[in-house]
Amino acid sequence: MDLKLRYHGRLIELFGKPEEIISVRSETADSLRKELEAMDVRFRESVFLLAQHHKIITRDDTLTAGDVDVFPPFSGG
Amino acid sequence: MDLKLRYHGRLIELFGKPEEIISVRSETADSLRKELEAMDVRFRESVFLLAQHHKIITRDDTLTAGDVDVFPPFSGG
Amino acid sequence: MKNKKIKNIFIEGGIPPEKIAQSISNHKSKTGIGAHDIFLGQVRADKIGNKMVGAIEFSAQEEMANEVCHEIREAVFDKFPVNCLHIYHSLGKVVVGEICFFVFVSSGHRDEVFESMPFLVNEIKAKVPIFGKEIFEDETHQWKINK
Amino acid sequence: MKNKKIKNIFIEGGIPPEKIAQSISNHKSKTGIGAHDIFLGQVRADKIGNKMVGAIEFSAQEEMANEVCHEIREAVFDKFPVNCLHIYHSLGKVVVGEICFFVFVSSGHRDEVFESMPFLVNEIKAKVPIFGKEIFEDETHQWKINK
Repeated sequence: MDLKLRYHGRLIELFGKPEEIISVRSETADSLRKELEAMDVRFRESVFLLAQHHKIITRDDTLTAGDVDVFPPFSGG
Repeated sequence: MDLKLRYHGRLIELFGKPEEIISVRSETADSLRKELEAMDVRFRESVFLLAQHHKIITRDDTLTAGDVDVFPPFSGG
Repeated sequence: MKNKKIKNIFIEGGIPPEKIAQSISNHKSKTGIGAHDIFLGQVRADKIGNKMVGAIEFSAQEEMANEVCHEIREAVFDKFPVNCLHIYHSLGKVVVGEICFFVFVSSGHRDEVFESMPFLVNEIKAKVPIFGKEIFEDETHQWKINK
Repeated sequence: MKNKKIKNIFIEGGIPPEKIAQSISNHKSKTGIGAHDIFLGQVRADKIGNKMVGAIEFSAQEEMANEVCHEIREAVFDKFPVNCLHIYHSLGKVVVGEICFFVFVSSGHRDEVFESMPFLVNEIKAKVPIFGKEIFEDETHQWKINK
């Protein structure tokens, strides 16, 4: 399915763009993480969180086509 | 020795005056407490603290002639 | 930082929010500070029996109160790595909804302010000779007792 | 009290002390409140190597941040008997000495605000998608990492 990865914070700098559309085979959060790490060394070397529909997704959480937020560690406050 | 008792808070109301000069035999905080309680039922029926020179005095603390603050429980804040 | 000078904590009447804003502004140049914690006591409309508190009138042994606050301040500086510390308390009448107590602690990081603030407020309540008279709306009163 | 409406926590640039004063004033009519606790984050002039932080530039996933703050707020209301609770955070550039984070908790008595405030601040730091970029005085930068 097609996902629009939306980068935040230092990840915008790291990838040199705020977002990109990619096509993936994954259907869960964990398999997407692995697919991204296999795709690009920058994912393997970064700590990142994934979110869809304004919720952090992990493990077996189901992916849906559309926007995925890709977050570096939070540093508000 | 002569002491000027300076009442505070509800004790001003209870004794009907802000201060009074009394002559006592006591030489320590604890004996003053007992002397006051023997002198007036209002002392026996009240919780009170004694202070001299801006310090709470208790037990064997030595009394000196002059001002003694007589405090009800503190209720600031 | 430690300071030998004994400050006057008392303010006549309710403490205006503008004073709190001014106090925050005064810390702008202290660039080692990362966290502030401000505690405010506000006069509550407590219902006692069928009467409602309308104001509290505060009195104090002012000189002793200022000295005890100075000692508490020194104790907090010894115990916690805080940068700045301010204490203000009302004297006289403060009506319901107004601020009567203002404590301000600043430090590099949040843990230090969260640890020192409850200690500081509890010390002040326990050791400073201040007395509150709760005045009901019908002008009768009772003497405040701290929990 | 609980509120279904999702509020916007973000303020462009540093949070002015006057806004904090206004927020305190707004609680005057809430006469069940006896204790307020205000936590403020201030931008610190950290020295990293031989460079000094001059400002932090904040960005966020704003919609998600507002929703997560709403959930944190509901959780605090469930867990602690607090009357009122407000969260504000800066977006964009905030220079050293300015306030970038403002959390306000009010309750009947002090114990509840002292217990709920550290929980609330830690939840926000851990769960809200906000990102700080520390800008040095020479215009280079590094990404802020929360301890």
